[in-house]
Formats: sequence, structure tokens, C-alpha cells
Amino acid sequence: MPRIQVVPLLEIVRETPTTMTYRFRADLGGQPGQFLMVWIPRYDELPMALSYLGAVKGITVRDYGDATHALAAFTAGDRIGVRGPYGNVFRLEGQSVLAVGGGSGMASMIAAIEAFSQQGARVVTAAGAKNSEELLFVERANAAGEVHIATDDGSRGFHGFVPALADKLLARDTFQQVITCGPEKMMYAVVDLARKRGVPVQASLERYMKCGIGICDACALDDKLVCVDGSIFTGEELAESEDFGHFRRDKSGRRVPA
Amino acid sequence: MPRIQVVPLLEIVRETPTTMTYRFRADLGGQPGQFLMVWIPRYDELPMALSYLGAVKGITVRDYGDATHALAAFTAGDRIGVRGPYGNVFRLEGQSVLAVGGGSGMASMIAAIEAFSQQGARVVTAAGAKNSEELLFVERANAAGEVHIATDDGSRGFHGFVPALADKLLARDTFQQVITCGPEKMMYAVVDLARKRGVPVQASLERYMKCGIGICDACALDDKLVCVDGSIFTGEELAESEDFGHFRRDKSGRRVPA
Amino acid sequence: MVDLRTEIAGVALRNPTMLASGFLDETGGSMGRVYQAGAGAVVTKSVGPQPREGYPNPTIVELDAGLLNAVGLPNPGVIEYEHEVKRAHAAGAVVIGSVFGKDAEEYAAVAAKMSTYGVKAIELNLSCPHAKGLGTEIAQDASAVRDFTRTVKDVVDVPVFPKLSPNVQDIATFAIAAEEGGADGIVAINTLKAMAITPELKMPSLANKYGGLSGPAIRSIGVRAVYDICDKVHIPVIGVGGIGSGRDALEYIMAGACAVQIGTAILSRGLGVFNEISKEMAFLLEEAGFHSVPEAIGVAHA
Amino acid sequence: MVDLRTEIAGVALRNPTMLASGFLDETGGSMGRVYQAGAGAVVTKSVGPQPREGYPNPTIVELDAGLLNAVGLPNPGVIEYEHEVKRAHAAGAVVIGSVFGKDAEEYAAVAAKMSTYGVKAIELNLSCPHAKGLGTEIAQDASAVRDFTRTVKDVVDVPVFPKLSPNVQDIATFAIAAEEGGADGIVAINTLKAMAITPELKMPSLANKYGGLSGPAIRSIGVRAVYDICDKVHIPVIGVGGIGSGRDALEYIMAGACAVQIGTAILSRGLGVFNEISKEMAFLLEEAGFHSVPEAIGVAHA
Ligand SMILES: Cc1cc2nc3c(=O)[nH]c(=O)nc-3n(C[C@H](O)[C@H](O)[C@H](O)COP(=O)(O)OP(=O)(O)OC[C@H]3O[C@@H](n4cnc5c(N)ncnc54)[C@H](O)[C@@H]3O)c2cc1C
Ligand SMILES: Cc1cc2nc3c(=O)[nH]c(=O)nc-3n(C[C@H](O)[C@H](O)[C@H](O)COP(=O)(O)OP(=O)(O)OC[C@H]3O[C@@H](n4cnc5c(N)ncnc54)[C@H](O)[C@@H]3O)c2cc1C
Ligand SMILES: Cc1cc2nc3c(=O)[nH]c(=O)nc-3n(C[C@H](O)[C@H](O)[C@H](O)COP(=O)(O)O)c2cc1C
Ligand SMILES: Cc1cc2nc3c(=O)[nH]c(=O)nc-3n(C[C@H](O)[C@H](O)[C@H](O)COP(=O)(O)O)c2cc1C
Ligand code: FES
Ligand code: FES
Repeated sequence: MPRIQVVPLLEIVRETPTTMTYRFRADLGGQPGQFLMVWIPRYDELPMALSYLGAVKGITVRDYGDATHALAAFTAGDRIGVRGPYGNVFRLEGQSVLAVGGGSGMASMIAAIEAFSQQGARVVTAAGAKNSEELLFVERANAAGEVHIATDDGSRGFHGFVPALADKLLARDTFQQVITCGPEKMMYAVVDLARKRGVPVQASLERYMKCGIGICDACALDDKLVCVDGSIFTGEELAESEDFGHFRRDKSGRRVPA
Repeated sequence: MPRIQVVPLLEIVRETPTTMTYRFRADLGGQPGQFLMVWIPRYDELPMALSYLGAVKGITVRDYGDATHALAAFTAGDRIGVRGPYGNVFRLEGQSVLAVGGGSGMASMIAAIEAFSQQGARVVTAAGAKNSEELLFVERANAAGEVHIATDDGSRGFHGFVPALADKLLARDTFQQVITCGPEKMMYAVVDLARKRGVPVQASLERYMKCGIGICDACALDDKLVCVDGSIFTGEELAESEDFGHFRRDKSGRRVPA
Repeated sequence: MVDLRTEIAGVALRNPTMLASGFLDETGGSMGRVYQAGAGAVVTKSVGPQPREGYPNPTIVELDAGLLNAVGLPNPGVIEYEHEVKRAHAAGAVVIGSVFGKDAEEYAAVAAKMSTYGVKAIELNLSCPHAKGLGTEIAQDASAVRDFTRTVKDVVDVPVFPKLSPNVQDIATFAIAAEEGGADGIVAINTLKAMAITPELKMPSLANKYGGLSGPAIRSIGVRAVYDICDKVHIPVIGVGGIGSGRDALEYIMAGACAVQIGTAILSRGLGVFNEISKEMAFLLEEAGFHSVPEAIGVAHA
Repeated sequence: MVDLRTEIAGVALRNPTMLASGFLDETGGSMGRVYQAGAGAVVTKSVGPQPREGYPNPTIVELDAGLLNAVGLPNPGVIEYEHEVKRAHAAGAVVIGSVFGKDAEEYAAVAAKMSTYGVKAIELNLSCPHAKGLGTEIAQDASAVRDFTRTVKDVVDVPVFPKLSPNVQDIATFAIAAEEGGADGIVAINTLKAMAITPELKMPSLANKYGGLSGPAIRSIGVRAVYDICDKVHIPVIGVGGIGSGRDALEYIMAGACAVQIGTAILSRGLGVFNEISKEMAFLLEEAGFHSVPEAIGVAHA
């Protein structure tokens, strides 16, 4: 049996002006934080987090470059290929969790936010975006707990970057754990401030990927592989990293500024 | 994992002047009547019935041609390759069974004789051989039930061929089933007389084999394959056969007189 | 419902699954049975001018992902083989006669004889990887492929399908040569040169040491061969190598094959494999919006 | 206890398992980790003169019995790659530098540069089956293999190991040519030309359409290649293709290889595979009465 399943898209939901959710049935599991390799026929194969884990899976994709733009033109009934789930899982480690999401990073965290809340934890979400329209999964996070919002342009909530909002929340409240996903500079700030306050933190990293299964080295981060050792790393791991926040690998494997 | 297991010979027992039993441990099952493909390194790979089914398996081989002769010189510790078990199984179908064995044919039946007896059936064995020295597994058959003997030279028991002995036993006693293995002419006679008396009969046939797994057609009998449809056939199947008792296939696939 | 009928060089098939040469086809009884079990046609064991015993055992070894064999072209010879073809025909089978020889003339003589038995086509085994002097080297010399094909074509009236070896640099070159020689179709691929060693015995696992690899292991090699060939020739192609499901068969069809042959999968799926693969193909074709096999042929080239 | 140390053309290895080129060897961090996980040596990703992005995704497809890939030789270029080799060395790794180029001069230039990084040997990737103009055609022309090897040999001091393609009629011919060109050893085999099609999408599964097959599917093809090569040349051979257990490795060793490379098996067994295979080899060698790896090399030829 092939590892790739070709599935028709059942439903496509616009989440923000640049972000869509694609729903499909596939014969695969999936836990909070895991991702699929998604084949957009004739364009590319890309890693995408599972934003819905139930019987009808979902991925939530920002129209970013060529392939994701092509995907934005897909309609229900069109087919994509999926394989996975890959990567490790957000682990619940305390009774109160602060989830800090930036932009489409919320797509990787929303399943964890819901799962942690179902497991009885108190989950507070700090969701950031360029502007109010680009906020992702605020309702779902709200159903799972308290939500605080930051926008770069101040069009909703806190005016500024989400790490600053997170810092305020950490200052005034007690959290046993932080999880984060978003642009790497943002996560770098979040990991830094969580560590400074002694709160355990898990961050889901993004790197260019080819195989997704730990053989090609495309996703190398120091001596680790984001696809199999991650995509979620702990604050301790990241504190030791030379690459995190500073370098990534381009498609040729060159180490370039992140 | 390779399908062939290489096993050291644990014990070699001379059964008759021309026949030896080879014991070995192998990680395979085996039911009465089934056979293995036995690789005699540097010589040949041959089908051999399992004469012992327990933890320490056994095959019992007549020193017949080049390969079996070479095997006769093997000593404990020497290695052979085995794969299987292959073929179908002698089925118990009544409360009293007549087992008719000719020469090394007893090797294919002895496990059935013992198993049927253990399952509570009355098993009478008619064992035939050229002479008293060549009689095979008489003690084992004796421990499982009554044994009658026929030798071609009259050196022990009934003087004559075993089908004649079997006919006498069938005449004076009631059997619900006959099983047989031995030279094909002998089995032909046994099948014939059992059918004439209306007693269900199963015969284990020998044909030249290459694959043992139903793909090469070397062992064809009419439109059946001895390796997977047999080696055990019922009297009804054999009554319809054009080949049984008359033709076999040589190594080139030519149909030649049996 | 999807129409599974297909056609190769005028040979009509009730479905695109054929029995591959060398599997249950040394005897007419078995060929009839395979046909009745659902194959669209049966290809005979490769038959030569004389009876041939083949190599000593072990001749067949099961590996992780396929079968390694060096049976060495055992066959009863073309004269005796008439009975087998007759028996297969009596059971209703559509029979394609596979032949080999030591040179073009012997190929032609065997093919001519075989064609008198009423076979629907001749398959030229130009590609057995383990019998020295019998087809191996032939299939590795494109001009020989052309000449052999031409010589056989000159003496038979039925379509001629050379079967090509994958043990070459560029199989399409050989397909072009076959087409130039007048071939009515191409069969690809035969087994790959391979060897297994049994470390516990410190020796090769086959008596012949060398053998040919078939089964799932070679499927992607066969699909590529068919894809390449179909880019280069205009005659129909029959795909073979590692097909064990309707999906596998469709890989070959979409690569450009008109029909497929199945061998090693008999081991895992039994004789029902022909029927089952036909059904699986019909299901997948329907799902993909096709109404017949010909519609799907070669679509992966788009 | 069996002594697992072995040696190839003067390169001493703590055990005969090496990381195959193309697996976790684009970065020094990963190479160091693989070495620390137990590999006897690591072969770098094949590196060329310039940075190269490779092909678009999908580049890797998992099949029943192996992996199909068309990554297209992505690499950071030999200049940048110095950092990676340094990092691997810092982690203690024994590194063999794999190189490619568009012609003999480019091979030589890259090899010369690479050899200044302290690699223990140069592997010449003469055999990538899916990157046009980069090695593919080279490895299919025996005289080119000789000339390329000679040109590289002239500019480096470390041993040179051409890596050969199985996509040829007779791989031993190429090994002989490499030996004539002054090769210090041979690596065999690279991947087989292959293709997978996704019928549900009616298209090839790889963006590049064509790819190379690795993994269990090709093991018996690689064992045969090594066996053939060892019959024909006097230089050491490194076996690669489908090795996933100590038993598999011993097939290659008994066919004549001095050492083995492991790639695809990382997928099923993880990085522990090097250590585990070493242990399995030691166990089987001991059982077979051997005291060291060299004793077992080539015994299947007896
Ligand atoms: C584990 C993981 C989970 C992800 N989950 C999501 C998600 O849920 N939603 C979402 O919108 N995005 C997600 N991404 C990022 C997403 O894969 C890229 O943004 C997307 O590939 C951009 O592709 P493109 O072709 O449109 O852009 P391109 O124009 O091709 O590239 C733009 C940038 O996207 C990134 N990119 C391109 N191809 C890949 C690739 N194969 N692997 C990784 N990054 C790539 C690179 O940084 C590149 O510079 C995830 C990435 C990873 C590693
Ligand atoms: C299902 C089955 C179970 C058998 N069980 C036993 C058994 O328990 N004990 C026993 O002594 N014999 C058994 N035989 C017969 C045994 O396989 C042959 O007698 C043996 O192969 C002779 O080999 P050889 O090389 O010594 O003789 P050769 O000189 O090679 O051949 C002599 C004759 O043996 C037969 N033979 C040779 N090779 C094969 C082969 N590969 N397959 C089948 N027959 C072959 C042929 O009839 C041949 O003409 C069995 C055969 C079958 C089919
Ligand atoms: C045991 C065996 C015998 C074969 N004999 C022949 C033969 O006589 N002529 C031939 O053209 N191909 C022969 N082949 C090759 C098959 O016809 C086929 O090309 C190959 O097995 C690949 O198909 P598969 O993977 O479906 O088995 C043989 C293969 C096997 C395994
Ligand atoms: C993803 C991938 C990338 C590869 N890249 C290279 C390469 O850059 N240079 C090379 O010589 N071989 C390359 N190969 C071939 C391997 O080194 C090896 O020869 C082949 O995979 C067979 O070994 P295996 O079955 O253990 O994987 C690559 C193979 C794969 C699967
Ligand atoms: S994407 Fe290939 S190793 Fe991570
Ligand atoms: S021995 Fe091959 S089919 Fe029976």
C-alpha cells in the first residue's frame, strides 16, 4: 500500500483574507501538534499542521507562495495527497497553560489548545496577527478558554506584538507551561521570556522539508531534525541551539540567516 | 526475513539399511502429511514429509539418488535449509482408519497415524516393504494401534505386496477411512480397492517439485498442483485423474509414463 | 460499469490481465485453470526446440519483496508442447505462445511451429537473465532484437511481441529496435539480474548462483520502463513486473500499457488474483471517471 | 568476540557500516550524530561546485519495498560545505567526501577542494540516475568512468572510490574501467531507475517523474553487482543497497564487499541501525566460526 493517500477536499473554509481551512477524510491518526506532508498536485508537497484531528481532518493554510496560492484556487472535490501524521506532540505538563500563537502558527496549536482544555487544564490563549482580520481560530480558542488578542496595527486587542502581550499575561498570572507557534523571531522572544520566568515552554518550529521522515537532512536544526525530533522542541533544547532564531537551511542546504 | 531457515542437524538415526531420520529444530509448524522443501547444500532441494512434528522436527529420507545419497553422509552439526510446511493435511474422517504404507511412504503417514490415534480413532496400519529390514516406523505405528506387515520376499509377515494385505484387512474388518502413501502403483491399487469397497480414501502423492508453493507448474497432476492442492488427494479426485497411476511430469515438464 | 475489454494488436481480451510466462504454464491443465480463474489470456512457459530440464534446485527463493528464480527455462520442447496448448484451448483459454532459441533461426522455427497450434500471438522471450546463450545476450544488443523480430515475423501470421530485458542502459532503444523489426507489440519487463546469499551456509541461495528478481520489488522499475518505451514507440505495450493489485495494474496502464501480465502475485493472492485485480481496476477506473480501459492508457504522460 | 574492524584502501573503520550518501549528511550536525550513533564512517551528501536546490517536492515517495527519490542533488556547494565537514570532524566522525560535477575537470576541482577538508577518502558519485548531465550518462560509459577516475586521482592524495550505477548491462565492465583509471575501491550500487504513478491523480508521484529506487527491493540486485565486480577487480568493494540487518550486510560481505553502506534502513530502524547491524553481524559471524570481518569477505565465491 502506498503511504500517500489521495483524498478529495470535502469543504474549504475561508478563515481570514489569506488563510483557508481544507477538510478531508483520511485514514490516519494525528495528535496535537503533528503535521502531514500535503501534496498539491502539479505544485509542491509541503508540511502542514493538522488543525482538525477528528474523523474529518483539516489543515489551515496561509496563501503564502506559489503552491499555497495554487491551493487557494482548489474547490471541493479537488484532490490532494496526504501522508503522515509526522512529528512529535504538544505535551500537557501542568494545570494552566499559556498558548502563544502568531499568525498561521495558531493552526499548529489549536488542536493542542482544545485537547488540553478537554483534559481539564486551564488554557489561556494569546493570539497575535497583523490585523484583526488575520486573527485565526479565535472562536475555537475562546471555546477552550480565555483569549487575549494582539494586533500589530492595534485594530483589535493589544496594540503590538504577541510576545509583549504574553509577557504581561505571564507577569500577572501563574502558568505552569507555555506553548507557542508562529514566526521564529516571535517564538524566540516567547521562549526567552518564558525561560526567564522559569516556565517550561514548547515551541513548534518550521523548517523547509522534503521527506518529513528523517532521512534527507533538509530540516536540520543543529544536530536535530525538525521532522522527527520535532517539530516541537522544549525551551531547554532551544536554549542550546545555535540555529534557533538565527539560522535556517535553504533548499540547497546552505545555512542562511533565519 | 528469508523463508529458508538454516538449521543444524541435531541427531541422525538409521531407520533401515537405506533410510535415515534427521532431527532438527526449526521455527515452523507442521501438521500430519505436510512436507518441507529441504535444501541439501551443494546438491539439491527436495520435498520431504515431516515424520516428526514436535519441537524437534524430523524428516525420514531414503538414500535414493544423488542428493539423498549425499545427505546420508551428513553428520550431526551439519546444516540443511528448510522451508515450509507446505501442502494439505491428512484429515480424520471416521472412528477407524486403515493406514497403508509402502516403503518410505510410511514417513509421510506416521505423523497422521499417531495424531489420529491420539484423537481417539482406532488406527490399523498395513506396512509394506521389500524385506523385513526395510520396514519403516513399525514400532511407532504399533504404539498407535495394530500393525500388519507385508514384505515382498516374505521375510516378515504377509508374503506379497501391501495392497493385497490391505484388501484382506478391509474384507475382514470395518474401516471408515483409508489413508495411503507409497509407490504410485501401490497407491493406485489401494485407492482402487478402497473405492470398490466404498471406503473413503486419501493418498499422498509424490511429484517432482521445484517451488513447492504453487507457481512453477513442475508438480502438475491434470489441472491440479501436488504442492498446494495436495500432496494429499481424495479417492474421488484421483478417480477423475488421467495422470494418477499413469503419467508423471519429468524435469522438462514432459508427460511421461508414471 | 467500466468496460474492461481491451485489445492488443488485434488480439481481443475480456480483461487486461494476462498470466505471465513461467507461472503455471508448463502444462495445459494449469493454463486452462488459470484462464477459467479469470485471466484475460495466458502466456505459455517459454518453449524451445528441444526438451530442457532447467537448472538443479534450489531454483526459487522467496525474498522480502519478491521472488528470485533461476529455473533455467525448463520446457518439454515445442513438439510435445502441442498437447499442452490443445488442452488449454479445450478449456477455452486465449493462449499466447512464448518461445526462445539459441539464434534467430531457432526462434523462427519454434515460433512457426507454435503458431500452428492456434495461439493468438507469439511472445519472444529475448530476456531471460540467467540462461547463458538463450536470449540473455540477445536482448542486450538492439540490432539483434531487430533482426530476431524480423526473422520471426517473416514466418508467422499472428502478432509478435518481443519481451524485453530491464538489464540494459536504456530499454527504449530496444523497443525501438523491436518496432523496426516489425514487432506488433512489446512486453516489458522480464526479471532483474540478482543474487541472494545464505550467510549461514556461506553460499549463494540458488544452485545457479545468479537469478532473476520478480515481484513487488521491481514494480517501479517496470513502470518506468513502460513509460519510457511508450514515449518512443507507436506499437502497444504489455506491462509486467510486480503487479499485485488493481492499483498496481493501473500504474502500468497509465504509464502506457494496454494490458498487464501477472506472475509472482499468484503466490500472495492465489489464482483469484486475476479476477480480483480486474474488479479492483474497474472500481478505481470508475472512481477516476473512466468508462473503459483504453481511455486510461498513457494518461500519466499528460 | 568477533573483531568488527575493517579497512578499505588504508582507511581504517571501527566497524564495516557506513552512512550512505544522501542520508542525513547535508549538514555536519547530522553527520556527527550518525557517527556517534555507531556508523564506522559517514559519506557526505554528493557535493558539487555550486549550491544546488534540487528538484521541487514531492521528492521522496515510500513504496512497498523501498524508497523512490528524485531529490536532484541538492547541496550547498563545496565551498560552503567546508563548515559541515568541520562540524562532523568536531564530533569525531570519519568522513568520506562524495562529489559530482558536470565533467571530469569539475569532478577533479570539487574533489581537490573537498580533500583539503581532511576527508579520509573521496567517493565519486558517477551514478545519480535522475539528474541529467550530472553523473548519469557518465556512469553509463565505461571509458568516461576510467577518465574521470584518472583525472580525480591526479589531483588528490586520499583514496578515490567511484560509485557505480546498476542501470547498465554489465556493471563489472565499469568496475574494471574504474580500476584502470586508478580507483582505490568501488562503491556499488546506487539507486535503480524507477517511477511510481499515483493512479488517483493520473500522474507520476514524483515532481521529477523519474526517480531512483533504494531499500530492500534492490538488495539482491546489489549483492549480484558486488559479486560480479569482485570476480573482476582486485581493489576493495563497498556494498550498498537495501541493507537493513546484519544478515543483509553479510550477504554483501560474503559476496566480496569489505564494508557496507546503509541508507534507507534508517527509516525503518532509526539511527540505532548502525550499532544494531554491527551487533547482528558479530553474532552471525561468530556463529559461522569467523573471528573477524576480513575472514568472511568473499567466501560465497568458493
Ligand atoms: C511542521 C510544519 C508545519 C506547518 N504548518 C503550517 C500550517 O499549518 N499552515 C501554514 O500555512 N503553513 C504551515 N507551515 C509552513 C508551510 O509549509 C509553508 O509556509 C509553505 O510550505 C509555503 O509554501 P509555498 O509554496 O506557498 O511558498 P514558497 O514560495 O514555496 O516558499 C515560501 C517559504 O515557505 C517555506 N516553505 C516552502 N516549501 C516548504 C517546505 N516543503 N517545507 C517547509 N517550508 C517550506 C519556506 O520558508 C519558503 O521560503 C508548516 C511548516 C512546517 C515545517
Ligand atoms: C510431497 C513429497 C513428500 C516426500 N516425502 C519423502 C519422504 O518423507 N522421504 C523420502 O525419502 N522421500 C520423500 N519424497 C520423495 C523425495 O523427494 C525424492 O525421492 C527425492 O527427491 C529423491 O532425490 P534424489 O536426488 O536422491 O534422487 P534423484 O536421483 O535426483 O531422483 C530420483 C527420483 O526422485 C524424484 N525426485 C528428485 N528430485 C525431486 C524433487 N525435487 N521433487 C520430487 N521428487 C524428486 C524423481 O522421481 C526422480 O526421478 C517426497 C516427495 C514428495 C513430492
Ligand atoms: C519462476 C519464474 C519463471 C519465469 N519464466 C519465464 C519464462 O519462461 N519466460 C519469460 O519470458 N519470463 C519468465 N519469467 C518472468 C515473468 O514472466 C515476469 O516477466 C516476471 O516474473 C515479472 O513479473 P511478476 O513480478 O508479476 O512476476 C519467469 C519468472 C519467474 C518468477
Ligand atoms: C533520498 C536519497 C538521496 C540520495 N542521494 C545520493 C547522493 O547524493 N549521492 C549518492 O551517491 N547516492 C545517493 N543516494 C543513493 C544512496 O547513497 C544509496 O546508494 C542507495 O540509497 C541504496 O542504498 P539503501 O538501499 O541502503 O538506501 C541517495 C538515495 C536516497 C534515497
Ligand atoms: S524533512 Fe527530511 S530529514 Fe526532515
Ligand atoms: S512445485 Fe512448483 S507448482 Fe508445485
